[in-house]
Parts: sequence; C-alpha cells; structure tokens
Amino acid sequence: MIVFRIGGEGGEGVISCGEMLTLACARMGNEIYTFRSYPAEIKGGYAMFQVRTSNDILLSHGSALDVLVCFNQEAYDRCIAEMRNENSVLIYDSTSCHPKGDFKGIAYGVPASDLARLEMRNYLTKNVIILGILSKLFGIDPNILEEILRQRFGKKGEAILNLNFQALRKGIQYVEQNIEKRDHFLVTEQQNDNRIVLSGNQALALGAIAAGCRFYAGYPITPATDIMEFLARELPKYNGVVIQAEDEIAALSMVLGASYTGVKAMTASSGPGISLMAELLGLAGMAEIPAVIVDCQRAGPSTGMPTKTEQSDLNHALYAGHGEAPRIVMALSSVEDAFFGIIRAFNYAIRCQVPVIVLSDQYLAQRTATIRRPDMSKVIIEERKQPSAAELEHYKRFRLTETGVSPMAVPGEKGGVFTATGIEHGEDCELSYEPDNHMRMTQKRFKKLELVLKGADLYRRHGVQDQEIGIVGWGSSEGVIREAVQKANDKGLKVAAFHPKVLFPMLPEIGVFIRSCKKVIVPELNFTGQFAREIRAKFGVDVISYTKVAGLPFTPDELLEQIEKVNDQYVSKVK
Amino acid sequence: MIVFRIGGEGGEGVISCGEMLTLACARMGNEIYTFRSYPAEIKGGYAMFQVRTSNDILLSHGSALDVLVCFNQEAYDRCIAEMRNENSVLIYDSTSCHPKGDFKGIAYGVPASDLARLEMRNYLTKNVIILGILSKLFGIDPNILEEILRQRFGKKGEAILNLNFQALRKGIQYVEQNIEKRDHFLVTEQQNDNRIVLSGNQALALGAIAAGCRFYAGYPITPATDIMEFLARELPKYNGVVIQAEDEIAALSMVLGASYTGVKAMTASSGPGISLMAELLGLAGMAEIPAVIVDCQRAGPSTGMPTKTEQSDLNHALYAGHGEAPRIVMALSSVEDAFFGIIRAFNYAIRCQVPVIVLSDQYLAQRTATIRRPDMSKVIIEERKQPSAAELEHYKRFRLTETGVSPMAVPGEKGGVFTATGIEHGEDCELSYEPDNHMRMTQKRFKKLELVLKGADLYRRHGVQDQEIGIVGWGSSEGVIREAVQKANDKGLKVAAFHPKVLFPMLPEIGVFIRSCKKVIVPELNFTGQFAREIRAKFGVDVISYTKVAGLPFTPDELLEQIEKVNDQYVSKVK
Amino acid sequence: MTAPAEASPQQSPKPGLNIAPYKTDVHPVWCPGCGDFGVLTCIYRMLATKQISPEQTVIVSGIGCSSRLPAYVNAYGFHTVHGRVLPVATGVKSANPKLEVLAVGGDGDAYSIGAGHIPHAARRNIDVCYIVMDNEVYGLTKGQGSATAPVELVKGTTPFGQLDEPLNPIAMAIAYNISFVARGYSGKPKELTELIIQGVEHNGFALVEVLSPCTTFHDTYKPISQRIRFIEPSHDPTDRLAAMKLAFEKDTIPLGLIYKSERSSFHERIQMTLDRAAKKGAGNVEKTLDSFK
Amino acid sequence: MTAPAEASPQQSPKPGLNIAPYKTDVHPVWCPGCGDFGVLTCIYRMLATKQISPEQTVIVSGIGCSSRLPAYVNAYGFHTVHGRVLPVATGVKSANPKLEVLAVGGDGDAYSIGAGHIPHAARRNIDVCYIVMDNEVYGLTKGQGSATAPVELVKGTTPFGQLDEPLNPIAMAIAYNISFVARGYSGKPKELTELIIQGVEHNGFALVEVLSPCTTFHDTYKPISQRIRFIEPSHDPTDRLAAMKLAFEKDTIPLGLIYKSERSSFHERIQMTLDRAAKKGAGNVEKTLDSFK
Ligand SMILES: Cc1ncc(C[n+]2csc(CCOP(=O)(O)OP(=O)(O)O)c2C)c(N)n1
Ligand SMILES: Cc1ncc(C[n+]2csc(CCOP(=O)(O)OP(=O)(O)O)c2C)c(N)n1
Ligand code: SF4
Ligand code: SF4
Ligand SMILES: [Mg+2]
Ligand SMILES: [Mg+2]
Repeated sequence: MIVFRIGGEGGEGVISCGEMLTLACARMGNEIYTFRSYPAEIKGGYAMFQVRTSNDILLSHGSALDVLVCFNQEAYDRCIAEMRNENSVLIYDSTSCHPKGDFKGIAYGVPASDLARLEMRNYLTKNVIILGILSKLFGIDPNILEEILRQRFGKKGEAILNLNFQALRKGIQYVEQNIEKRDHFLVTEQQNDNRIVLSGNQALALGAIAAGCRFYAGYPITPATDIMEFLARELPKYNGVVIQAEDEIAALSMVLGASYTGVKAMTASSGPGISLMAELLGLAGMAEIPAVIVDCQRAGPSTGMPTKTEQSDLNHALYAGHGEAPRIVMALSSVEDAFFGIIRAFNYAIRCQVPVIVLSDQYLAQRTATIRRPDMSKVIIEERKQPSAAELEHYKRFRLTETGVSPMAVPGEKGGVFTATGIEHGEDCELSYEPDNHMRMTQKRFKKLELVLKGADLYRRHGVQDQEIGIVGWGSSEGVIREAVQKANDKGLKVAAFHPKVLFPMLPEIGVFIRSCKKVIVPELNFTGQFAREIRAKFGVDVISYTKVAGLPFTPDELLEQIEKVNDQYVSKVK
Repeated sequence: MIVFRIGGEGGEGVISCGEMLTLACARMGNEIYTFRSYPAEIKGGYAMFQVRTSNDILLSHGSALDVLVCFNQEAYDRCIAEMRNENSVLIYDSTSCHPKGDFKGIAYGVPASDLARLEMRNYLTKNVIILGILSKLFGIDPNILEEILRQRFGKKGEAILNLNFQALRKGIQYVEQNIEKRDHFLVTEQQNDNRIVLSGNQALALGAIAAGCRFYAGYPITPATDIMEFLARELPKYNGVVIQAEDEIAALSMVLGASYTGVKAMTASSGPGISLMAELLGLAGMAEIPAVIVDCQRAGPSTGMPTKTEQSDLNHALYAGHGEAPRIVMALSSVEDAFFGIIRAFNYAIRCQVPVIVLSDQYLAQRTATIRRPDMSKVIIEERKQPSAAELEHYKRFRLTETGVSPMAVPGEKGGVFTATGIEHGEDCELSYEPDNHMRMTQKRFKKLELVLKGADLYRRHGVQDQEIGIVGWGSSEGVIREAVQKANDKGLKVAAFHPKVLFPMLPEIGVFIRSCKKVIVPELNFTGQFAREIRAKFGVDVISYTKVAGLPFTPDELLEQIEKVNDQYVSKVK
Repeated sequence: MTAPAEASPQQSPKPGLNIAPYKTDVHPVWCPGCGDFGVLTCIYRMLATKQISPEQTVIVSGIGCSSRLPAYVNAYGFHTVHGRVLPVATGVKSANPKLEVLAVGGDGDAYSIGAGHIPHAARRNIDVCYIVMDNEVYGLTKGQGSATAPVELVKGTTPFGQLDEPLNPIAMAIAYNISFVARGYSGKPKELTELIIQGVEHNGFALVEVLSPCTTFHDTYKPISQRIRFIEPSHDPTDRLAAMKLAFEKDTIPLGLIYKSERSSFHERIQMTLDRAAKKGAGNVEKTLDSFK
Repeated sequence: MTAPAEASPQQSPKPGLNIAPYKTDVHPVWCPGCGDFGVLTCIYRMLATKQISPEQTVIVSGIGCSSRLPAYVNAYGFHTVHGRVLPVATGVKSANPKLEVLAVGGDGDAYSIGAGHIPHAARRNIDVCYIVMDNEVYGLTKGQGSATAPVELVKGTTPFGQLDEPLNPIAMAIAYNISFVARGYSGKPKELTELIIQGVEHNGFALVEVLSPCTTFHDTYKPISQRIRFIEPSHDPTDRLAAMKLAFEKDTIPLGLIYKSERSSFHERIQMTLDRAAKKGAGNVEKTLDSFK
C-alpha cells in the first residue's frame, strides 16, 4: 500500500497529474482511493491530490504519506509534517522547492520546472514530466500512461500529444540517468477482475440512470456540476432530458413539473442552491410529488469554501422550509454507495411520494475509488403506485389509505384528472381550512415515511460484536471510521461502528446500538454536532459529539486517537 | 367578563363587526382580547371573530362562549357546542339561521338579513344592524359606536356614513321594540387610564419604530402585510424608507444592503417568504450584518392555510440555510411583548451583528388586545459598535475579539474601507480556505451569541414556586398557558410555567426549571413537537410534547385538561 | 368604448359550443365581477372549440386569485407556489411533450416574484401558452399595487402614492423574443378566446397578457374600456420593431396579436439533442459501467 | 478590427491620471488575459478621473469570477451571493443616497439567477451604475454556457451543443426602460472608461453591458473584435425605438451609449414620499402611541 500526495499551485497540473497517476494504478489492477483539495478560483492558490493505492480493499485516503511530490515550496511546507516515517519518500521540484533539514526520509530532487521550461520549452509539461519520474521510480507501466495521455490529449492534435509523450519520456530518462532508487515502494501489477474506477459524482449519476431517472434539471455549482455534465452526456442516449435551469429554484420547479407527469426526476446542487429550494421542498411534500435532490455539501455557510468538504447541511436537509412537510434524508457513504444509494433514493421517493434529499459532500463527490462492478440483476427498481381502473371511477388523488400513500394518476390518464396544490386540501384536492382535515392530512403525509424503515440496506455495522465503544457517524466518513475501528480492534479495543444510510426518519436500530455501548462517539464534519443533537433528542441518550470544521475529511488516525481517548477516559476506568 | 363570538360568511362584515365591537368595549375602558379566523379567499367561506372583554387583565381569548352571534347557519353549526352553559346567549339571523333543539341557553332571533335587505335596502348594512342589536342588548355606548363608524366610513362620504348610522339605529330600535332581555351580560364603563388597544402586528411595527428601525423592505403576504402597511404610513414621518420589493429574496437583500450602511433595517413575512430567505440568512451570518426578520407564522407547509395559526416554523428558523451560520431566534408572546420584543430583537441584532428571526403567528399578529401604554423612558436602545479612531488606523473588519464581536465601520467612514463577503475570510476580509482560519472564524461567529444570554427579559415565569408540573411553551401561547396555570393552581395543582422569549441560543434557565419539575409539558401548535425536541437534545431530559395542528390556538381549558391528565398519570400517583 | 358589463361571465358562449365537459363542480372563489371569470370562460371556449380532451391538458398556475383557475377546469392541474409557474410548466412539457400545457396566473406572480423565469422560458421557446391575468394589484393579499400599477396609485403599501414607473410586459416580451405576444381584455371575451386559441395553436411560447380587472381592490373596467382599441389588420406581427412600437404606445391600449415569430420549440430542440446523442449509440447501463473499467 | 492584445490590462492609463489610490494589495485571482482585468482598470480610471473618495464609494457584487472585483478596489465593498447584487445595491443606495454605488458581476449573475431583479431596479430607476462583465459563460464554475451563449456552443453541460437562443440584454434593458443603456468592450478600455464615467454620472439606473472574454473557457477576443463597431454619433440615444433597432442588430455589435432617458431616480422619489409624509407631521413615538388609546 502506498499513499501518494502531489501538491502545488492551482493551474500547474497538480490535479491532472494525480488523476493520471490514479488511473494508471487502477489499470494495473490496484485498488485506489483519492482525495483532492483545491482553491475555489480557476487559477492560483494551493492545490493537492492524494491517492492511496493497494492490492487490498481501501477504506479511506489514509492518514500518513508515503510519497510526497512537491511542485513548489508551499506544498512542502504544508505537507512535510504528515510524512509517515523515515522510509517515506519526498520528490521535489528542485528549482522551486528547497527541503529543510527537518525532513528525515528519502528525498529525490528533480529539476522538473527547468526540464519543462528549458528542455521541453513548455512550462505546462511539468506535470507530465513528473508523471514520468513517478513511473520510473515506482514501476508504473509507461504504456498504460501513454494510453491515458492519448485519451486525454488525443483530441487536441498530434503535436500536443507528442509533446506529452516526450515529457513523459523526459521524466523517465531523468530518473534513469540521475537517480538511484533508495526506497522500497513499488506499484505492482495485480489480477483484479470485475472492478471499476469512478468518482462519487460519476457513481451517483450512473446510479440515477440505472434507477430510471429520465429527467434532470440543475444549475452549475461546485462540487455538484460533474453530475449534470455526466448526465448531459449520457442521459440523452437513454431518451432522457437534461435542462440547465436559470437557477436552482427553477431547477427544482422543473423537476416537480416533470415528476408530476410520472417521470423519475432529479436535481443536484450544493449548499447555496439547496438553500434556495426550501420553499419548493414544502410544495413537493404537500402536493406529494416524488423528487430526488442531491446535495454535494461544501464547507461553510453562504459561499463559504466551495471546494472544501463539510457535513454541515444536515440541519437544513432535515428542517428547511416553513411548516412541516415530510421528506426523507439519506447520506451516501462511499463511491459504491453513491451508485446503490441513489437507486434507493429514487425508490423511496416513488414509494412514499416525497422529496428525498441525498447528502453527499465534496470529499465523496470528487474522490475516485475502485469498486466492485455493480451487478444490475440484483438491483430492485420500484415504480409509482398508480390507480386501478376501479379506483379511477371515483378517483381521489389524496385518498386516505393505511400506509398514507395514495395512488397517483398521471396526465394523459382518463378519469385521473386532479389538481395538485400546495394549499391544504381534502382527499379530492378540495381546498380545506378545517381543523380536522389539516390534522388528518398532516398525519397522512408523515405516516408514509414509515415505509422507508421496512426496507433493506438502511445501515452498515463494522467492528466487533461485543463493543464497549460505539461510533455512529454518517455519510462519507464511513471508510475512515471503518479503518479506525479496524485499527482499534487490532489493538484490542472493543469498538464497533453503526453507520446509518437513512438519517430521517431516524432508524430505531440506532437506539438499540447506542444502548448496547458504554459510550458512543458521533464524529461529524461540522461545528455544532448536528447528528449528535438529533440522536440525543430521539433516543434520550447522551453521546460524545466529535466534530471537525476545517474543510477537510477525518483521517483514520485522528479518529483512532479519539477512540483511544474515550477508551481511556470512560471505558478502561470503568472496568 | 364576556366572551363574544361572531360567525358567518367571509365578506358579510363579520370581521369588521367584531372589530367595531372590540373598539367600543375598549373605549368604554374595558380590557379586550380578540381572536380571528377567516378564509384565505377574498370572498366566501366561514369567518369568525371572537372578543373577550373584561374589567380585569385578560390572558387569552377564552375557552367557552358567553354570547354567540350567528350570521348564518354554518356559524351556528360550528360554534354551538362551545357555549359555556345555560346562561349563554345566542343571537341569530332568523332569516338564514335556524337553531336546533339542542341549544339550552337564551336565544334571541333577529331578522337582520331582512332588515338590511328590505328596510335598509342594502344587504351590506347587516353587520352594522347587528352591531346596533348588540349595543342595545349589552349596553354598549351608541355614541362611541357612532364615533367608530365615523372613523371608518367618514372618508366614503356623507351618504354612506348616514346609511350606517341608520343601520345602527335600526338594530337598536329592533331590540327596543321586539326583545325582552333575559340574560345578565352587560358591558360596563370602566375607569382605565394609560391603556392602549392595538394588534400584535401594530405593536410590533410601533416597537420597531421605537427601536430606531428606519428601513423596511417587504413583499405582501398574509398575515404579515399589516406590518408593512403600518410602516408605509408611519415610517416616512420618521424619515424612514419602506420599499415593496419584487419578492422576499429581494426584500432581505435590500435589508442587508441598508444595514450594511449602518441603518437599522427589518423585513417581515410569513412561511413561504421566510423559506425563500434561507440563503441570505447565511450571508448575513457570514458577513456579520445585523438584520431583523419577522415571521408571522401561518398554518401548514407550502401555501397551507394562510389565514390560520400555527407554530411550525421553529425548525426552519433554527436551521434553515446550508452550513452553520449564527442567528438568534426569538418568539413573541403577547401584544405587549410584540412591542418590547421587537426592540430587544434590534438590540440583539446590533449587539451581535447577526440576523435575528422573530417568530410571531397569525393568532398574535391579527389579534387585538388592551395593553399598558409603554413607558418609553424605560426602553433601552442599543447602537452599533463602531471602530475607534485608533482602530481605524489599521482597521480589520473581522478582528478576533474576546466576545467575537468586531467593530463595524460604515461606508462614508475614512479608514474603515472593507469588503464584506460571504466567502470564508480572515480578520481583514482576505479570502481564506485554511483549515485553522475556518475553525477560528466559525467559533467567532457563534461566540457572539453568548452576549444574548446576559440580557434581561429572557423569559417569564408563572404559577406556584414549588411546582411539580412544569409547562414550557413558547410564543403566542403565553396568555393561554398562564390562564390554564392559574386555573390549575386554583384547583390546588402545583403547576408553573416557564416561558422563554429567546429560543436560540437556548436559555440554560430552561434546564434548571425542567430539572425542578417532576414532569414537564411542552405545548406547541405543530405536529412534530419541535421545541420539545430541542429541549430533549439540549438538556437530555424527557418532556411531554403536547401538540395541536388544527390552525387554531390552544384554549385554556384544553391545556388545563392536559395538565390534569399529566397530574393524574404521573404526579398524584407518585405521591 | 365598451361598457364594463361586457366583462361579466354570464355571456352565453357561441351557439353549439359545449363548454360543460370542461367545467368542474368547484365554485370559483372570485368576487362578483372579477375579470378572471371572463378569462375562465374564454379558456372553456378554447378547449371546447379545439376539442382538447381534459386528460391531455395540464394547467399550471402560481399563487394569487387568478392562480386558483386550474381547479375550475376539468383538466389536470398543478397549483404550485408563488412565481414558479413557468419552470414547473417547462418541466411538465419537456417531460411529456404530448400534453397540452397552459400556464396561468396574476401579474404579481408573473412580473414580480416570477419575473426572472420569463426570459428563460422565452429563450427556450417552451411550447406553452401563458395567460397572465393582469389587474395591476396583488388581489389575494388585498390589493397592494403590483409592478404594473399606475403611478400615484394609493394602496395599503403605498399610502402616499406609488411613484415607480409601471413595467411594460408587452415590450419586455418582445425584447425576450417570446414567439407569440398578444394582449387581450377579459371584457372582450370573443376576441380574447380567439387570442387564446391562437396562442395554444402556436408552436412555442405564447404570452397572452390579459387586462383582467379586480373589482374589489382596483376596478379599472371604465378606464380600460375607454382606452382600448383593436390593432389594425395592417399591423405585421412578424415585424419586431413595429411590434415594439405598439408596445410603447401610451394613449390607447392596443389589443390583439402584437408579435409573432417562428422557430423551433423547446421540446423539438430537446429531440434534436436526443437525435444527436443517439448517434453515439443507445444508452446501456452495462456498457456504461464497463467504460469505467 | 482590433487585435485581442488590446484587452490586456497592462495598457498605461492616461498620463496624469493617478489610479494608485484606488488599488488594493489584493492580487486578482483572474486568469491571464481575462477581460475582467480591463474592466477593473476602467473602473480605476473612472474613479481617478472623477476623484471620488474611496470611503464614499460602495461596490456591490454577486458571485462569479467577475464578482470578485470589489476586493480589488480601494472602496467599501459587499461581495454578496449569486444573483442578488441589485436588490442589495438598492438597499445600500436607498439607505444612504450620498454614497456612490456601483454594482458589478457576470452574465450568469445578472441574466440567469438575477434576471428577476433587473426590471425592478429599472422601474425604480435606482441611481446605481451596473457593470455586467458578459463572457457568455459561467466562468467560476468552469465554463458552462450562460443565457447569452451562442447557439451550438459545446460545453460541459451542453456536450451536444447548446440550442437555445441567447438573450438580448440590451433589448431587455430598453424594454425595462433602464434609463442609461450602453455596451462596452474590455478590449476597448478608453471608450469603456468613458461609458462607465457617463453611467456613474447619470442620475438613475445605468447598465453598462461589457463584452469581457473568458480566456480560459470561451476566448472570444477574435470574433468580438471582428464584429464590433462604434455607434455613429448621429444615433439619438433618447429615441427608444432607434435604440431598440440597434439592440436588434445582428451582423455587427454596436458599442457605445444606446439608450438614455431622464426621469427622477429612486432616492429622489423616496424623498417625495418623505415630503408628503412630513405634511402629516413629524414622527413621534409618544404621539403614535397615544393614537391607540
Ligand atoms: C413566496 C410568497 N410570497 C408571498 C405570498 C403571498 N401572496 C399570495 S398571492 C400574492 C400576490 C397575488 O397577486 P397576483 O399574482 O397579481 O394575483 P391576483 O391575486 O392579483 O390574481 C401574494 C404576494 C405567497 N403566497 N408566497
Ligand atoms: C445559488 C448559487 N448557485 C450556484 C452557484 C455557483 N456559481 C458560482 S459562480 C457561478 C456563475 C458565474 O457566472 P457569471 O455570473 O457569468 O460570472 P463569471 O464567473 O463568468 O464572471 C455559479 C453558477 C452559487 N455560488 N450560488
Ligand atoms: S380580490 Fe380582485 S382579483 Fe381577487 S377575486 Fe376579488 S376581484 Fe378578483
Ligand atoms: S475562468 Fe474565465 S472569467 Fe474566470 S478568471 Fe479565468 S478567464 Fe476570467
Ligand atoms: Mg394581480
Ligand atoms: Mg460569465
């Protein structure tokens, strides 16, 4: 297993260098897991790309670094403290970066800037030269890298492509002629069938198509835009419609309009856009229109830090919108779960006729990982409950039923004619301001949510069965938590994690799990401990809220440290 | 004490009849307390107006009816079950309403419709005829009523005014000639100085002016529009600006723009409009711009029931908006508190440089009550913390300080030049995506809220000191709760109420109170028990959530019943 | 010089036209004399004339007195939230182009809170007929002046007179290049019905701006009837500049078709995209999954 | 026929014009060659020419590459959220009319998410100069086509070509009766500075639509420089129809002042309201309280 990190200035090709390295490792049959952090501006600022590669399943981007590649001094200054140990490798652009005495590992200086500027006569080739250096040093197949370059630059013409090939070879040659390998890291070829490599956003978009989504409306916003861009390329091939709306209010309005006609429809955005949808969430709840709304969370309120990660939109997802309108809130935990989770989201939306808010985040949305190729034959796709011919004789759109769900006619259906409305109404859509009716209809709308609790895949559990310490996290931290739990278990700590995938309605299983632990930690990437508050309110049990609000994900070691602290403080003492 | 209710068809003058009756009782020196409920449409549907009048302080609109006036059959059918006892009086339009045998009290039939149509030759005079009938029957001074008619109709010309005078006399005559009074209800003249009569919305608007608000932007919406209409008349006299914005997003944007220049600014809306403001709440929090946002809550999500009351926007007020932006959430508890509460809201906004959301509701906004005339000499008005001359030498808008509050320069101030922004920033407004900075600034923004907890007037307490049962309600239910607690205390039950006026940040005193009770009831007009959930989460103590979601306020008797139930079930058993 | 009485909805429809199948048993909540009754009748007549089947029709609206209209027509309806009628209608029509989609609402819904959506519906040229019942006030919230209210109007929020210039919806529509722009009057139901029929038949976005007085808060029947005139047949509605000239007219209120242009509608262009995509091969989840190997 | 090089901001300002006091030490995050550099320089020059003091100036912006501009000018600034620059600027100017208020931002900010606010700023005639840096794309989110993007543009969200008709911001502005409507080009800084000066001096709402290419995602220097022309001096900007004709022009891109009309600005009309109210007596809380007795 190797954790690579590449750091440098935004716009210098740091991210694309990392992406190509990742793809090459994956194509050699390795598992990969990436993490990126970069500035919100188009040019300038510090950017970094981390890829962990292994022949074993990976759960997170890792804690400490094995190989650090510094495009400039800033990258060195920021990252050097995170090197794992004296076997760690530093590769630095000797033109622009000068390691200080404090680094104890193996360092290779390479004059990449000079090579690019003077020998290649094109500064932009620097990142490919470095790719060549990595290739030679760590045994990354140059043929695979050439293939990747071809896919990236082929469209830009022979000249550009050849320049890149030369840059790659320049890097390889440089190592051959100047560097004696002193470290032991090697990326090896693996036999690894039936695995695919994709980002969280790609997995989600693909899952949506698989779920039958045939309408998407959205408005560009980081870090959700890739979803729209992916669907804009793919959905039309499935006869699906993608509309770039004039804003997020229009986007969700269009989704509700499309869904009203019986089509599975989705929008995706990030904080600012999601905030604008608050009023329409209520309409969807009240008029009982299914909709899937993806929130790729980013850091901070308002514009905040658009390219950084955070889990601070949970409150809004749970409670935005005046009055009380039903919704389901889910959180995606991994790239694989992005695929299957979004399918469940569509199923819930259709089953309950409610909006489903799906929380992803920058960490998950933009990270790439190797996953099992999904087996479509095992995927269940639900369809809308439609009125029977008998029901259409005296059709009532909002008929009170046992489950709360009323069959939904779609335009074109004879006998099904009805007027959906956000005003309080009776079973037959008639406006009503009667106290009893309002009570009944509110109950009906919330009753439907119970149907979610009966499904499968509502949570995952990791770690020992006789836990003393429990971890209840949510969303994209699952891998990190799992890795920390494994490490803790290896150290003999009795720790287990319960990871809910549906956050609202709250799973009763969480209560059972919590009560089985001596102490429970709720790690989340926000300031106020949003999910911890929900758990306390729901189960009346106190939990330890462990938060971080730095725009970065947890690392397994951070979590492990927290587990050990809690163990020392509460559990080992108790014994 | 008399509880009058007038019921009939919307557009028939039910509400205006009630308003005139109310004003007359008040001008006779009586305390009054009203409640109205009417359809959202301009014409048609059931409307009702209730006024309780007394020579003693009133806490609610009452539970049972003493005098019921039915303009039509629907009013009778809906209300007759609420009559207090066999002394209660029914006045009904004998043309259109036919009491059934089930009514045991004193009934007076009056052919008001016929009198209007046939004798007055104008159906619209019906409500004034009924006013005349009430005048004669219950001793309401006809001179005062004439004065009120003059104020209402004077502008419409002599002819219309005279028609109304005639209608009033017609009603009086009818009683003189046809009815023998069999009941004992009389409205008597009282000596009652230094009292004023106004609605919740009027008190709020007046309080805002007193607080120094000089900018208002809003968009019409029931039941908040009166605030804008009042301010449109009054604020210009104070050199204040009122703008009717194109929507609520624009309204809050304008308020933030105005506040940025140093002017105290406010907007008011109801659910749908408040939902649209979610994104801007985050901007105000992030850029640290003071703003007062009034939410006159109405019933239901989406368009819901616009003219009915509910307390279901608390969740949204607490949590709307992606990311974590600080805010203060208050709830107004009475007409008097609307005046003083909005002044505190401005003080908090200015003190903490945050948005303050002030929750009112239809019940409070549109009810009229008699209150002590506010003593302006006792009112404290806070002003913005501005940078000193020394600070302006090296001014940093977001300087980290002990309290979190940084002095705020206003445009025009030399040396104060800064760029406010919703992007994460450092002390000197420089954009920053650094983990540490984000943490520090998030802490700063939330730290400021502690300044609220130090003020006065944060809560009120009612009932015995050695309580076993506690009531923690919020907002406009205070009077109802207080009346129920009084009744319970009179019956020997050890009940007390704690009524917080600030809901976020949560008052630690609530925890102290709760722990001093054997059992705590949290009554609120919503479905999910929103405040109860917050209390559970914050204090880890379970409470009984008592909810109602009918578009109507609680009545004292409803609450009393609940108190007795809890007493029987938990408290008396325990003894 | 039409008397206001003409606005009343009691006028009997064309002989032979059976509007009954398009009525519902929901009683309109509008005040007596409200212009919206007239518009409703014209919509019934359009449906009856064109024999559109109720289940193939969707009427989308926002919030306001006028936006209550869908419940009064026997057709699928979606009474949404304030200002979002056009994006919702865009979603409906794009998801199922076979439906006949009407959008209806008030001037507040259209030109205030919803103003941002009109240019985008125009640019897409969604095949929807949008009927705006313009009464120059916010009727449902009790008559505050809207963005089309005349200067010096005294209403609740403008006790000292509203002083801003009213918007010119027709000029805006032409500037947006809405491909069918007409003005009607609820007091001229015959002509209005004709305009609505044309608007529905038009392939693309049709705006029918209707003067529809609010008898309760701003009764404009008289001044309107004194100022209207029907556009002379010599007017060439495809001449955008001539249309703009009509839009700028101040003394009279020209009624009729003002501007019209022909171009592909949104769902047709969506189909173009689908056709282009189809050339890359039909969608297949298994294949797409494999592309990530 | 100007070469794209002219767009570079390095061009030295008028001799004698000292723009240094208006610069800040914040380094613009824009890409090399971005048109917004040129616009920034023109704003510096306008400020220097008019000698407006930094503390009396407020620059309000939305979100986008172009909306980062306020931080680069030594003046009060408010970098708000996407699309709300005009209502925020309305609040600033109405609350303190003594301030010189500029609004700036991109085409996405202005004509997509913010489109609903423009007609209302126009109708109020707020005394604000609004500079829209139109690059036909959403720069900051990596170059998706905006509502002014040309037909067939292939970008991230339109891989098969964007097929909708672009909006015509100048025609819209004239239809809104914005009282000063001009188009400039960041590659013609001398003329653009002049337009911005005029826009700032204009009493009322001034829209300066600036062609400001995005070198990274949609480099239009060449096609623009081939199509621009300066409006002939014979054009009468007070002739609304003539202005509209210029707006509809397709072959060339007319640069310069297109439309201008004189009427009272919003804060002047607010003052009228205050004056009318003053006749009812100055505000006095005690008296108002007593009126509720
Ligand atoms: C977001 C939002 N803001 C405000 C309202 C309150 N409201 C209801 S109807 C209406 C205006 C109606 O005016 P218009 O659209 O012209 O319709 P009309 O009643 O005149 O037919 C308003 C402001 C609302 N329902 N939603
Ligand atoms: C409500 C909201 N939606 C989306 C975004 C994401 N976003 C940031 S900038 C931008 C568009 C920028 O385009 P434009 O206004 O033309 O400015 P440019 O970058 O081209 O100068 C978008 C969509 C956002 N910040 N807020
Ligand atoms: S208030 Fe006006 S617009 Fe509304 S129904 Fe009555 S007349 Fe029509
Ligand atoms: S992305 Fe385009 S608009 Fe943004 S700074 Fe770069 S060149 Fe300018
Ligand atoms: Mg209207
Ligand atoms: Mg742009």
